[in-house]
Amino acid sequence: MNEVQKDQLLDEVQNLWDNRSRFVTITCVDLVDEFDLIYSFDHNMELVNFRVKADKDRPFISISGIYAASFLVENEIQDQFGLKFENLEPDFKGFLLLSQDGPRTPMLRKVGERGKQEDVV
Amino acid sequence: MQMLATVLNNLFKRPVTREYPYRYREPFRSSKGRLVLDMRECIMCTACEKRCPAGAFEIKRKEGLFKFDPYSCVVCGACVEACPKKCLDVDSDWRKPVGEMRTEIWHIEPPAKVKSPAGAETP
Amino acid sequence: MSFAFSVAGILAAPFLGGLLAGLDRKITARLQGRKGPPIIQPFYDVIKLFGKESTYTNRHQVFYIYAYLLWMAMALLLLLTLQDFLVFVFALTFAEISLALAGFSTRSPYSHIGSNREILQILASEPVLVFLAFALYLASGSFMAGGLFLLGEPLLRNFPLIFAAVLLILTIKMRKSPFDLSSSAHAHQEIVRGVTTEFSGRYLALSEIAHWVELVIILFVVFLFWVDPWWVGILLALAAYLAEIVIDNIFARLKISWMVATAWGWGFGLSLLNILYFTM
Amino acid sequence: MSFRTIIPFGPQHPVFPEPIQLKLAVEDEKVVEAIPGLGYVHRGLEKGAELNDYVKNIYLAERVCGICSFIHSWTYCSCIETLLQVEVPPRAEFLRLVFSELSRVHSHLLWLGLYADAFGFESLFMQCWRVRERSLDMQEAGGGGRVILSTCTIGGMRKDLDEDMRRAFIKEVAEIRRDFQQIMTPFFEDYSIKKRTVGIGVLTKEDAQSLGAVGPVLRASGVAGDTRLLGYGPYREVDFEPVVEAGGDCHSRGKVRVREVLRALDLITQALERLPEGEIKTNFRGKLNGEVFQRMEQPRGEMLYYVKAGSNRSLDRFRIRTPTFANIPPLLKMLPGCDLADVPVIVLSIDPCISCAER
Repeated sequence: MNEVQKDQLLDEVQNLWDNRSRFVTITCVDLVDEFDLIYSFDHNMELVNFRVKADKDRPFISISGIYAASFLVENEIQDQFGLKFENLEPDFKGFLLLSQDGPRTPMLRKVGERGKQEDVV
Repeated sequence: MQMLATVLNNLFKRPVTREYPYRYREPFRSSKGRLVLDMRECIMCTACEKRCPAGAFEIKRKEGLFKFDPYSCVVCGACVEACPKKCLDVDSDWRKPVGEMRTEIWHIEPPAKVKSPAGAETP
Repeated sequence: MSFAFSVAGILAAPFLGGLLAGLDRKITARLQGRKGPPIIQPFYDVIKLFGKESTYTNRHQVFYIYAYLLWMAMALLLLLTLQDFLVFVFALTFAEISLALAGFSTRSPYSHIGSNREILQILASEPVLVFLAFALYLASGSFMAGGLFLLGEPLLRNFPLIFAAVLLILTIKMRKSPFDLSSSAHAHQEIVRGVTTEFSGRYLALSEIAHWVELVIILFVVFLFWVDPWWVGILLALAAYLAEIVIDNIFARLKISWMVATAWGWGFGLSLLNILYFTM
Repeated sequence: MSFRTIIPFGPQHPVFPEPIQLKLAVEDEKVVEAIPGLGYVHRGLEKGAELNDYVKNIYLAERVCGICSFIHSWTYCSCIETLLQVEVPPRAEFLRLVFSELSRVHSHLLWLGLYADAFGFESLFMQCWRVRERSLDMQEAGGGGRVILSTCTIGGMRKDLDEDMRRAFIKEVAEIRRDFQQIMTPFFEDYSIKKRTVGIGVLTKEDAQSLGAVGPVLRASGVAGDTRLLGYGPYREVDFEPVVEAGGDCHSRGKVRVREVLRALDLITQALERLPEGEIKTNFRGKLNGEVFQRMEQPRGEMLYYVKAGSNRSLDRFRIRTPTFANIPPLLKMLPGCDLADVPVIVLSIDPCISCAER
């Protein structure tokens, strides 16, 4: 799987848009120190995947300006992992799936005392 | 208007509604209705507890306590395959409605030495 | 007809309407291949509703629901005593307007849209009844429904097209497919339950009873097309009723604009054509 | 003169018993805007899967959706089989195809019924579900459950079809086809259905692609996008051709699904007739390693699984992109401009399974 730098993401996505690829999804993986965002596109029935690293505390770029359909999954990541997206349209501010009095960022992991990944409760 | 024939046809046929529970329908031979336990052979090996995806078993080997919650059970049959003594079985008859949900509890004298079943890593 | 008969008719109408509604449910079920509820199921439903805690959104709603029932009974009385047919049409319209107002008196958007549609249904269906009154006048020389019994020949013979128009609005009045728009017996609708969304308990039961009375009224109007001998008229009404149930099962629900266009286009067209043909 | 009303459509609504809320801004029964609200039934299955033993996750994956449950377990098992490099016996593969197409038949019949109900055609609704009952009986006879079968497992299947059952299945499929052919004409020809669906909720070919529509929604817009063409499992060995319609409206989406029921019945017959002899399960050893993407075609469209192996029999990340999740943006595109009376028909035309979308 190719790795793409954060500042080349929009160019890469624009290329895919130009050759008429279909947006499939974004998968966020928590690597404890940072996030792995895996973008999936469908180009003539072939799955095109690439990986982008995202810092945990800095906002990330939204691709909803190019692929409008990405707003749902970006909002979902915002809800579950607390990774903010810039220029997200429409932005549910982390309340697409979660309610105001519910838990925050339920999918995050943290390193426990025994050196093993444990889950935030 | 394409429905007219079907609709009139239905009028002169017997209704297809099944009159459950007034008329009992025989279950299919391989229906997964409910889990039946035959505790006579049990050796408290906890294979069922380990395999159960729903957490329906609770076994305390030292105290000789075997608990089974039939209302957590999803009748997947994983425990039946895991059991080395074949004390568990899936019955094709559906679980009957009850007024009170009750956990089934057995007290079993544990065998002196218990050996976990070894073998291939099959689910 | 005698006063006693009319009073008996008014008291019997809800029972007759309820039985007809039960029959409808049974036949509909059989058409769909189901077994269906017992014929007296509508009575069970209404009795159960009377036993419920009675709540209402506001006093206006209660008033309008009673008005719906009373005006419906009034319309039936006018019909049974064979009074002026035009006055009967007005009473019927008042009753339906009351229902729409009961829907408007709440704050629920579903109920508002249902009431909007109810008003459009009235607009679509009442003109045909006015044409029927006119036909009555042409045939017997007066608007009195009693004139039909002296006519010597059934109204259907001279006005078959108006009969067809009345069958068309029968679908609207019975709230069946393709015109089950404002509120239908099947709650699966884009506007939940339409007019009756906010009715509950006793008041829902009352509106249900009023609807049964309406059913009897509308079948009585069909009966008027063949009053002598009377049993032909009753058979005619029952046949029309069965035809409606079958039509309900072979059509999808259509949209409000289509309903108004059909009711005005076909209803007006057929009625006018018939009247022109008769007067020529 | 028009004023704007907000009509809440859901989360509990008689025509649409799915927990999604669409706030419809309506002007004179014309919809001008639709805002979705999700999350009413989020079950955290992805998180739950990370805490579980990977074998137990088969039963978890199966419960993502009650209708298309078999294909979920197949996709999950096939992900794990790739990670463990297990070879699945051909008989098990063919059995998987039979049950996955059977679930497509019952899902589409369920949907056709609900769709008929959305435009107020109760008798057609009842007929569709009557036929569906036969396919559920097949699932119960062959798999043991009406919708959740629990027969798919890592390395193969847990239940075999004996010869009598195989022949009974072929006969039953022919009967379902006969019953279905009697009731399917209205979806193509009935005047009132055409009146309610032709030209309603149009999604152009360009929009369908750029908004990422999947499954019957994509195929009804004239794009032959079907993941079964990738030839996973035994699909490369049977005759298969995707169903495509050009209209892009609700009527086309209905027609695609009606024709897919027939296509699926055809695939079941093919698979049963060519069912290879042999084992139905291979045993396996080894450790999970690496990550894998797997796409399969659900009744509602393309589904994507991502599985990343973790340490100690658990998974680091388990992600499911269900078809409904991908079809919500096209839905929001279709709604503005339609009549309020068309909303149920349009919403149902994507075959929404909100509980699927919120794993």
